Amino acid sequence: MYTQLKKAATLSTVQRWGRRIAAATALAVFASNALAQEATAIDSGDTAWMLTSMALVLFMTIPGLALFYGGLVRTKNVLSVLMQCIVLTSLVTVLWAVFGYSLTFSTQGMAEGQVSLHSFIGALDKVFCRGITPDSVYGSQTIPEALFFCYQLTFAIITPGLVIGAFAERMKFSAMLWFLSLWTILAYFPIAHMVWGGPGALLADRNVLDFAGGIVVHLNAGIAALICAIVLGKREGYPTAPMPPHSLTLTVVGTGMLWVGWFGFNAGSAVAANTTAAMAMLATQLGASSAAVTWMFIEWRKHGKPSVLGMSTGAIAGLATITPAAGFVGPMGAIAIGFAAGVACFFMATTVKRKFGYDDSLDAFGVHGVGGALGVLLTGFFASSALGGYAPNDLSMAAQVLAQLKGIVVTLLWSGVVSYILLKAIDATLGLRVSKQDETEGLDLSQHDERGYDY
Amino acid sequence: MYTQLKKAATLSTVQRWGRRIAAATALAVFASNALAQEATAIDSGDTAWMLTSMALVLFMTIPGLALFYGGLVRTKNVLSVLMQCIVLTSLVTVLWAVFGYSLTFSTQGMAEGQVSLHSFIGALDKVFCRGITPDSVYGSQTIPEALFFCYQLTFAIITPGLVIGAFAERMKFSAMLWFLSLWTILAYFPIAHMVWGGPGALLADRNVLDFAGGIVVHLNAGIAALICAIVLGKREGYPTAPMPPHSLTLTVVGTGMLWVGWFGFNAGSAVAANTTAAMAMLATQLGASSAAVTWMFIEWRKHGKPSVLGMSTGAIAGLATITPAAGFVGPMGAIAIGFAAGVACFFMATTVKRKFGYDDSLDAFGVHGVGGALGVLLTGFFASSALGGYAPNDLSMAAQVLAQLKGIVVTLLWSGVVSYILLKAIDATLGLRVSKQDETEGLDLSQHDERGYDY
Amino acid sequence: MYTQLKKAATLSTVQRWGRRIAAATALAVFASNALAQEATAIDSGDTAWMLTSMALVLFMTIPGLALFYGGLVRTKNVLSVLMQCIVLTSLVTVLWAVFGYSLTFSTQGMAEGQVSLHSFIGALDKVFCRGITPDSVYGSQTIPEALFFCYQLTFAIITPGLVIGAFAERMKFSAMLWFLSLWTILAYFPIAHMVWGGPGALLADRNVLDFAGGIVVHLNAGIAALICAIVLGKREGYPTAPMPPHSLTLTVVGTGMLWVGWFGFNAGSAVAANTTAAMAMLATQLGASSAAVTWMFIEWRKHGKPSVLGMSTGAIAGLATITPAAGFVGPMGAIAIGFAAGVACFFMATTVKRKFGYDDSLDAFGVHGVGGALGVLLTGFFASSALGGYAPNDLSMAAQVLAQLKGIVVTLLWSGVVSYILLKAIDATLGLRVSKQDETEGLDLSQHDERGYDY
Amino acid sequence: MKMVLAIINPAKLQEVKDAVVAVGIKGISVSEIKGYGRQKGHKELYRGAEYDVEFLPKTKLEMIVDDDIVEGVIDAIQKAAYTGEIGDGKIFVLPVMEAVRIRTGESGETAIR
Amino acid sequence: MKMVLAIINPAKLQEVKDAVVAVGIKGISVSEIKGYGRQKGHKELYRGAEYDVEFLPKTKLEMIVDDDIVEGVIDAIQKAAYTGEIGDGKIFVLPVMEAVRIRTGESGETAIR
Amino acid sequence: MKMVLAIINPAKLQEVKDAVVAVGIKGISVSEIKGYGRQKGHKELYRGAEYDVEFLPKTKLEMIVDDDIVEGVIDAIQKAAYTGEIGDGKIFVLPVMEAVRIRTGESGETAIR
Ligand SMILES: Nc1ncnc2c1ncn2[C@@H]1O[C@H](COP(=O)(O)OP(=O)(O)O)[C@@H](O)[C@H]1O
Ligand SMILES: Nc1ncnc2c1ncn2[C@@H]1O[C@H](COP(=O)(O)OP(=O)(O)O)[C@@H](O)[C@H]1O
Ligand SMILES: Nc1ncnc2c1ncn2[C@@H]1O[C@H](COP(=O)(O)OP(=O)(O)O)[C@@H](O)[C@H]1O
Repeated sequence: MYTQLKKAATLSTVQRWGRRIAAATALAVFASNALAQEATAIDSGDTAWMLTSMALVLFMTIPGLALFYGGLVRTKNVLSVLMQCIVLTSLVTVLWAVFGYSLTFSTQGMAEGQVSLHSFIGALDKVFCRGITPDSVYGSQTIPEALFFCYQLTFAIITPGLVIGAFAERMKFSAMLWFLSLWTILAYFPIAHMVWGGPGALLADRNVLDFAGGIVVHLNAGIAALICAIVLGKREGYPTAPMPPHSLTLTVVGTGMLWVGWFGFNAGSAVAANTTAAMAMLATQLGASSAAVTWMFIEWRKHGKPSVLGMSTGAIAGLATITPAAGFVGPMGAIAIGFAAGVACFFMATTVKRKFGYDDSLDAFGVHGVGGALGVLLTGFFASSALGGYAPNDLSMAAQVLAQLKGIVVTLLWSGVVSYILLKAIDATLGLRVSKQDETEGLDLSQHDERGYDY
Repeated sequence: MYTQLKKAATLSTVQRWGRRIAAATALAVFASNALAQEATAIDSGDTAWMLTSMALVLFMTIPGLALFYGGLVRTKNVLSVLMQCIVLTSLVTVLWAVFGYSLTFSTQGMAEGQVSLHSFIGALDKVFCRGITPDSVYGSQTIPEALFFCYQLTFAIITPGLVIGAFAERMKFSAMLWFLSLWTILAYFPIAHMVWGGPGALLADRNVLDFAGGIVVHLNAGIAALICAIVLGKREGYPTAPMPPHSLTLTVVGTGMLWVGWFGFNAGSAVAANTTAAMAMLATQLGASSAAVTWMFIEWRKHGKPSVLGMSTGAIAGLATITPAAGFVGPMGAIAIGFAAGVACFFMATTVKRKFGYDDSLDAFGVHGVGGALGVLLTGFFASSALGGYAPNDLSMAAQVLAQLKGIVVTLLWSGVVSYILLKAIDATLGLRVSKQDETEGLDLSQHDERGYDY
Repeated sequence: MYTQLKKAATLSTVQRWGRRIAAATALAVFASNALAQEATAIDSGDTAWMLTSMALVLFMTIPGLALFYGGLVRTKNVLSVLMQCIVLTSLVTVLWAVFGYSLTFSTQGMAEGQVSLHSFIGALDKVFCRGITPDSVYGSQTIPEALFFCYQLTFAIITPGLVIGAFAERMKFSAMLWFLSLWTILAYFPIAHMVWGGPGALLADRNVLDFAGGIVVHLNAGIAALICAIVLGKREGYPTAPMPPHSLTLTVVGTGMLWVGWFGFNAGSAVAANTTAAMAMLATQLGASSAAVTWMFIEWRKHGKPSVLGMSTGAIAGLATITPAAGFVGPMGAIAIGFAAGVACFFMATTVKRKFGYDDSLDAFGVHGVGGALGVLLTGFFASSALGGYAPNDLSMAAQVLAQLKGIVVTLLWSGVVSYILLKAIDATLGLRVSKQDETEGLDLSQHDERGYDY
Repeated sequence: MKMVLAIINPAKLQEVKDAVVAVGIKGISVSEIKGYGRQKGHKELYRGAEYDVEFLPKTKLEMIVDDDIVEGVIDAIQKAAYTGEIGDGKIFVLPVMEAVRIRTGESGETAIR
Repeated sequence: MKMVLAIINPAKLQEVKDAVVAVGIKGISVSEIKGYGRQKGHKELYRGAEYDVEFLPKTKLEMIVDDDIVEGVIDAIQKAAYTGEIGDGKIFVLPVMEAVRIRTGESGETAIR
Repeated sequence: MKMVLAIINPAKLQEVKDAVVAVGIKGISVSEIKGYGRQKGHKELYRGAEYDVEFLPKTKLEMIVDDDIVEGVIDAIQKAAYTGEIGDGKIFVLPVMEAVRIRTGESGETAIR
């Protein structure tokens, strides 16, 4: 859901006038939001695509991410990963309904250019879904507010889900639940508000471009993952004891589901079934493919054989990196971004992680942290019309890249600090890690009294 | 497809006039159906969403339900469950095309308030898909009749699918095929007609509200499941011999697919991409999440550890219970219904089943029967505007609850009796259960000469 | 994407005038394509359905086909099949963006009735996605060109994917990559252009009807599969050594995903959310179901027990056979086509293959080759209004069947010869098969240094 | 000391375990095996490819026991595993020269008491 | 009675079974094992994490036979399992003191005839 | 020749293998088993159905060794597999009468050197 909410005049026959005028009117309409909200009509086509996108993005978490991460851990921990994905889906939904939606998307007391409390976090005028009725349309968009609520909810679900990869196989279920709930409240809601809160939001006012969540989802989760990996420390026996994935088949199936669901993630962020959605789909497919192919050929030359896990990870890295740029870049820009993702994330996940020695078990930081940051930065370059981009604001390439850097730094600091404090606090009270025995027996039995398989 | 077929005037700008007038005009237009059917235009957005919903609901059966149930049975029976889901998908499609659609949705010879044969079952004017051409629009809706045919078909497929859970691991394939085909004809078609047949249908005329199939699908299948569990008797060695799920991983993947597909089931029942669909999606997500969270916390306190199977079952119970209420209740009503589902189905599946001793192997009655009935009842309460609901008819809460009770009782009797008679008849002719040896060897080998895995 | 691109006047209230006039105007508008392209408006509903269809068809390859084929091979080769599906998804995307789309759908220098180079292959005016901008609409359709690009890409991805089944478990990864890339360029692009290239394309001008890819995808891949099976020769130990599927569960899950995704494949080929899409969905569901039921009953009688693999294969055969006819035939025609598919493909895959002795490991030719050809032929019969069909051109049944035969023969020759030459060339340079040791050790380890499972 | 090696039907594991524990067995090692014997195998059919599977799933128990309770253990197993159908399985006895408990280093009979 | 314990390549199971049945074996117990020996293992690579896998899949056959056909059985296995590559496997013979057929209670040589 | 049969915790396989190779073992056969013993099992709960699982995953090693290094091997295993917790496992020694290397037909001690 990119920065300036834009009303695409889909039915007008004269489109080549270009999008500048459309962007200007959107601002006007939006600004008047506080006043009497003139109910624009629901567009059944836009609503149909957004209903589908909501289902596609939820599909990315259950069972997409659950399978991707589930296949990578050992047999004795598969259920712990699946459980984390389902409990997040349910718990974040409740948090979102009670106050999450309000904190993220309330626009009360916000005015463009003015920094106030509400530049960081939304007001509480929409708690308990107040104002979400069959007649409420979302802002200047053409979809019901209830649908926008559900669509954005699926973003709030998958972001903590991505963090799971960093502390897999060794974190207490209770500690995980406390950490990820509080992290969602103190890191996800504020950063999502700052980037997507519209005029008056801290990063939105500073022209940060994040079409579908490069900052809000991937960088945000990636930095939290790094902090988790460091604070929790290594798994027993890492890196000497062999810990191969218990089922690469599941991981590849998860990759397929994430890839297909990602069209709802990126093309859905156009909040309409229009050409922006089509261009975002195109960029997503090209970005993912070029990253996967790049990773494969690098690995083929360096190691001698291309690997399935490598190609899958490359595809996910490409998807994460193209996310902030999806609706703003042209096809060739997308291929370039994908290539960069393939190279950067390959070295990140294979060599850098080993050198530094931290145990980011399933490479959540290596893929989503690095991929997200790289994508956000490259968006600054490839969104400019000079490189075939379609940036909605008229900044020079340098100014845009600078704005992107601001977004990256603010997120690294905010999410990093929040994660560190929460982890230390929970460690002091509950204790983060399971006992050595429980870790050896496996989290499935020690945390849930269940086994994944009984063939 | 809720009771009174409603034509949402999507493109009108003045929506706040409220839906009363829309409901009135729909009746008028619909009543004139028998006369010259004034072809309303197809709306491409509504058609897009209903095309997607059809795919989503079929996805719930193959491979969603197949995985959910398949993971719960033992390794030697996994293929028998998968086979039952595929054979139902194919066979019910043929039955539906030959006469099923006509028996369920023909409106010939029906008039509001008049009880006739056609209050119970439709006429035969649409057998062999007669009248389904590229130009035929469904009633006053905005989608092609061919699409409505396919969408409703997917409901007729999953309903017998849910019954499979009750007699898993011990029923002859031939007996299962005969029972579920005849049951679909003698129980599903009539009850679907009585609830969704429009004016002149028995339960529709008595103001029974069932937005997406609480009665027609879940209660209907649930009571049949209970009768099956009792008539077929227990599995060899139940409950002493350990029969843990052979792959909880598959069950959780199935849960994810059912949850995502359920948006096509509930939000698709608005038969349009409008605000009703959006509100139904919101209620579905909130209902499922609050039920899953409720089940988890109850289990955590009672047993000491939250379980993955528990949370997954809680989510499915929530989805089944919110189904009849999806388009009629507000967000907070949905959370309340989900909470009730979590509590009721938890005790049903864990303690009540043990106390009574019947072997409803995969808890089809415990989850869908009890959940369905509870949801239908609660719809009477939470649909009223007093509790933030959007009921399309203007009954007092008491009158509506009474109507709901009528619906429940009629379904329990009709489906229960039909199931009992069919089971006894088939037992007398074919024999319901496989031999003791075949059951020990497993249905995959004894019924299909195949093994699920050969690692 | 059937032969004559048709602009369905969706919003007109007077539809019963019939489609002849619509077909005529489409031709006129289309013919003027070369001239100034009068930008028709994007329809949000059509765009929504095509965005969804793109995701559904990609879902058919990853993870649908990967699971279907993956489950059928032995444990030591599961990852090689998954890898082939992912590498094709990525590589074909890059080929498509660089020149594939242009070679297939460029209409430069083409005029109806004139045979020129461009009757066989498109010009290079759209290489590197030139002309694909947020404003470019696809021809006379109502969807953005970027979306048409992505949708057709998914067809170019799954076609080589189907060929994998023929040489599974014994082909070098490098040889496979060279063969399928070159085959996509030299066989898929030309044949897709000849059938779907619009006026001036060789087979389009000869009235060949192929609604969603019976020729372009299934026959094309099927004949290539046969040639591969013969040129590569049998697997070590075939047919004496037992090679049961390593996980039929995965295969059935893949069948479900292929079946659900196929609605995007067939109903998406209407390139709009209109009644044609609805009729195509109806025909697809009826065709698949009648084929699956037919296969089951034949096997039940011949062998004594119905098999899960049999029913799944029957469903896929039905889907492949209905593909060319989907938008042109009525419901009863679809059931007939499905019945024919069930019979033909049953005997093809079970007895004919054994008699001829070639090792088409996963029956790619038996199901897609035979099914495709049969479907294309039967389309000639059942598309005519005499048998309740809706053929867009006004040929007599005999003339149409003759046209279909032309399409089949051209494809058999073109794809067969291209496959043979490529295989022989690659065999001479790289060598097609892995060594005997590598084949015994399994492709997962020998080609990728990975194992599918580590339970 | 002797090793009692029993091959039984998988469904009988629970019963046999209870029976041998009742006669004094302290430890058992169980493994899933595939058995070939008088018991006929079964046919499997995959899309025209028919296989006769001659190896059937069985369960193997290995128990190192004191000499004095060997006969009691054999008898207990024989009774518990009996169904009267072909394929009930076999019991074998092999000599064991030494036993050591890793945790304590104890050896000989005490290692298995 | 003797227990012939053979460790062979999994691909050779069918051939070895036919060979020993031909020389009079009535029952075999087969289990999937992982073998370490002279045969070199293989490398596996998972996203930068490289493992040397030294245990290779092998198949273990256990057959209790009459003393008089032990040599014949060993010879049959050796010929059937032979490929000439390192890792073809080993055959061991252990003494068996008693045998009982659970179905009939027969013991001694008759239990395995 | 003797067969050293060791039952250890799965996590200890790598250490035990290195230890025995160090004292001259040339080949090992490893199999995954389920062990019952003094070590308490665990509870499993599936939607109200509670099971006490008494068989725990263990790893069984079988090594045929020359008589002269048997004591060394037992000692090496005992040290490497030791954790001090109940369930560390057992080591047993059985007599082996013959050994044959399939690849070369060598028999006796040379077959396992
Ligand atoms: N001589 C033997 N050596 C090893 N295992 C044997 C032997 N005979 C039988 N078995 C095992 O015992 C199982 C049952 O034996 P079988 O001959 O089928 O029935 P029964 O023991 O009732 O005669 C076989 O599946 C096989 O695993
Ligand atoms: N001393 C031994 N004790 C038990 N099993 C052994 C022994 N030596 C070899 N094996 C088994 O035999 C298999 C093959 O032995 P290996 O030394 O690799 O080749 P070869 O037998 O041709 O010399 C090994 O994988 C292992 O399972
Ligand atoms: N008498 C026995 N025969 C065969 N295996 C045994 C015997 N006793 C113990 N085991 C195996 O050793 C494992 C550990 O033994 P256990 O009694 O639990 O602990 P400890 O060896 O420390 O006393 C058991 O799980 C079982 O697999």
